[in-house]
Amino acid sequence: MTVVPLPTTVEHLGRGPLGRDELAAVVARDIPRGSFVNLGIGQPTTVADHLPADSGVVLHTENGMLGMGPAAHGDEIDPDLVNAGKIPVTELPGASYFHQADSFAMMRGGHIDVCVLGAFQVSERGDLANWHTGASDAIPAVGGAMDLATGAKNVFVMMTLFTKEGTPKLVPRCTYPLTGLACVSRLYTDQAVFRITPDGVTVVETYGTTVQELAARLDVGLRTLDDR
Amino acid sequence: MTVVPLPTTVEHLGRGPLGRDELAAVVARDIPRGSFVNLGIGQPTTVADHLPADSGVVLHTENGMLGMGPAAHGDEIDPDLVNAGKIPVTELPGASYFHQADSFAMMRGGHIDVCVLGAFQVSERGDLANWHTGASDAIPAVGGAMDLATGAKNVFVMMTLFTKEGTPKLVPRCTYPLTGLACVSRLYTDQAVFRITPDGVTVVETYGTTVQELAARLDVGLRTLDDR
Amino acid sequence: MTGIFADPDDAVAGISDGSTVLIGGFGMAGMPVQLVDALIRQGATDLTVVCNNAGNGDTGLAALLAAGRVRKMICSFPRQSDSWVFDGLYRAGKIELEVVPQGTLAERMRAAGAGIGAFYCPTGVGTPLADGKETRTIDGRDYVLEYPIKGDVALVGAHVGDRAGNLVYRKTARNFGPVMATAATLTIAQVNRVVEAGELDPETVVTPSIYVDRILDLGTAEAAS
Amino acid sequence: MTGIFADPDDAVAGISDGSTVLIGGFGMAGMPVQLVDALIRQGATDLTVVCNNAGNGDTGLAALLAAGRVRKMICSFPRQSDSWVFDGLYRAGKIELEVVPQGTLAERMRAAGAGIGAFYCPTGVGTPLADGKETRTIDGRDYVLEYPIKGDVALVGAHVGDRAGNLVYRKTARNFGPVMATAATLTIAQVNRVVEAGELDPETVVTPSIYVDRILDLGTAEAAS
Repeated sequence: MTVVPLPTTVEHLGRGPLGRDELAAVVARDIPRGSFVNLGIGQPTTVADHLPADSGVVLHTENGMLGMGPAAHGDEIDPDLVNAGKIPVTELPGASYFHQADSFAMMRGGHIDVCVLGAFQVSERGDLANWHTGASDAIPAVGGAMDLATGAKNVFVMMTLFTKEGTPKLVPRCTYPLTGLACVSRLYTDQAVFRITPDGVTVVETYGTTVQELAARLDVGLRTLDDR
Repeated sequence: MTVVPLPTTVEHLGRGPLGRDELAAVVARDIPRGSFVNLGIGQPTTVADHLPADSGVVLHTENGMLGMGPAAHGDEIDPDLVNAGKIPVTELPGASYFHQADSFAMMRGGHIDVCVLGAFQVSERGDLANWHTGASDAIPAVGGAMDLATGAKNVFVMMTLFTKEGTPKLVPRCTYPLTGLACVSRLYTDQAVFRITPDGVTVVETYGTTVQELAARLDVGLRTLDDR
Repeated sequence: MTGIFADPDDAVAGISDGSTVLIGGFGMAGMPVQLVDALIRQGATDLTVVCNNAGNGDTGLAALLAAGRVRKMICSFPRQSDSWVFDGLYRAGKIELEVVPQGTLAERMRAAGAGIGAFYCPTGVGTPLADGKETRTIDGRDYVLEYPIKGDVALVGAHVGDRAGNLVYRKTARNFGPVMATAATLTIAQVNRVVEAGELDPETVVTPSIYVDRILDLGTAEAAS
Repeated sequence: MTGIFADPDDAVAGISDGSTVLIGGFGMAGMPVQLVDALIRQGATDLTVVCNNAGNGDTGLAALLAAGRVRKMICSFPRQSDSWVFDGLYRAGKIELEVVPQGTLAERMRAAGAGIGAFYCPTGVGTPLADGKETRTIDGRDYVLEYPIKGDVALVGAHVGDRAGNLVYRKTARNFGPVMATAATLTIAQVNRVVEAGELDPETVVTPSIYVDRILDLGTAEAAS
């Protein structure tokens, strides 16, 4: 997969942060044509609504299908055809079904071009925490999160940049239990889009804020495309 | 699989050793009804001709099929449907096809009840040598022999008891390169049928010879069913 | 040879206390509901259950849990909006839980069925789920050593079976069924319909007959009731 | 996205010297003859070829060997009645050979496709083929540690492909194709016929489109000639 880099970091000012729908559209924009893509449960699922009809993107759902179509409605609903969130979905031409060992072999073997996940925290080196809050009374449940984080060629995360309390979710080190090490390559948030490499965090775009303002609020070194 | 033991060792005298066809019939007799069976290339293949029509035995061929039928003739010949010896075969009702990793998972995972193999040598503890003569100029070729020897629940070997030169092929220790360790449970030869366990070798039947005569010719301790 | 049963209670006969039971399904898709209900009536207890989820609502696996028959759950995603039965048992300390990443869960069962002794898996490296596990770096990448999960019994929900024992599934209800069928000593499948041997196209069989010991024919059961 | 080709030479374009090439087929069943012939014309050399056998007669893989393009063969059963080309090269010390048990060969390629770093395999323990390999006893049974075999290219013979890239096979010609397709960076399949996406039943697809980069449509090629 080739992502064409922007020439320079863009600050979208004179507007607020991205809405949830706008954020999904920005993620969709960055998914190369013809990619095989897994969209995580919840907000990442909405990315599908923003893929152009001729994108050629093929959706994988880890419960055993390639070529997943949109959510099913009315008569289309079939209890035997659900996505990873157990929501009834549909089947597109060229689809295929396979069992769980084959489905995760596909994932673990590095055949999925992009997966899009939600997160509690992402670290500056791309560590991901998205499966467990660490609360002592929480019932642990991981599902396919670790397999997705470890297996996809590119892991995109979408989340708000700060908690409701204003605490940054892009952090020097995750304090929540980890899902995967150094696995996130792109971070899409309401306030900015980041690229994460072994060299650190680069701001690609901001929305309703500036790189300088973000640098003041985050405990993470930020670079811009212009620094290169 | 349950093999009903004979009560006592039987010496079939007043006759010669088993012919090749008779030997195949003796092996077929000992394959329990409804077993899943893999018959090795060459002589073991002929065991199929001696299974009763209502045996319920299902034949596995490691190149990717369960429910293999007899050799194909005339118009039945299909180059896409061959057995492990690359001989055109037929398909029986209830057959299925699968790829090589699945086929050997079936074997390695202990799902095949019986496989029947030829051998250069079998040791008194059930070691098998059947893939390589050890000759320095021989081109090594193992195929599925080691997988079969290691994976099947019961490994039956059929061979002549002596080489043309009269050298025993049931030996204290194999001198030929090994195929598998302690894997042979039943040894069917022209002169006798043996059971091999960690306790040693038991003669079940002889053909045209006596246990005493065999004991004199073999360098292996022999017990009879009567010793129990 | 595969036995064909019309009565769910006959189909689950003989399951012992203390068994490890692999139960198919992802949520309700592919869940062998009739077999699980029969297992409740059958009475085996002190079970270890391997299932992607830990029961939904108050029926099926949730009812088995509520009946106190399960000592330990091995699953990837116990917590769901309707997993209150499991949640209550877990918080009360009345059930053990081993959480395994979903792909590793599937691969560990595949390994059991395929005679693999253990395998190095990249999933979970550096996370709490790898705590205490052996690790190794191979070709510059880190892996965790994972061991097979073998079942005494597998309960699988399929779509159509034939009298030889072959199974096909329907859409994403396929999920764990084919893997679990390979990984258990006794595999019991429930199907919507049984056809004669030869009626399933051999190219399309997903679970070959060798893996299937008993088939519960729900078609027959429904026709009889 | 899968490219559909009518010309075998276009289908194999870009294969580099020194590549590891996985070639499907068990004897001639499933052997991608047209792709191998095109690879000979294409000219890549210093190849490592992974194939169950080491060529039959004087065509296909045997012709590739005869042309001196193969540095090393990895296979389970090189020696056949009609493997004289390989036999001659081997006895002349002009080709390396790694013999791998057939099931281990398949499993090592599956491991490459499935992201498994290595696996403990019971096959070959105590035999010359395990010489020098790491071993381990697990639950009382001995295993040999086996590593993945990854291909730069896989050449696979299938039956029908669709425009999305899905493949189905025919009878025992399926053999190594589905495994090799998962294990290579570039997978090229030849098929007897290409159909539109949606014409293959999604339940019956054996190799999902994600594994197939290029399809050579022999139907088109024949119609055009």
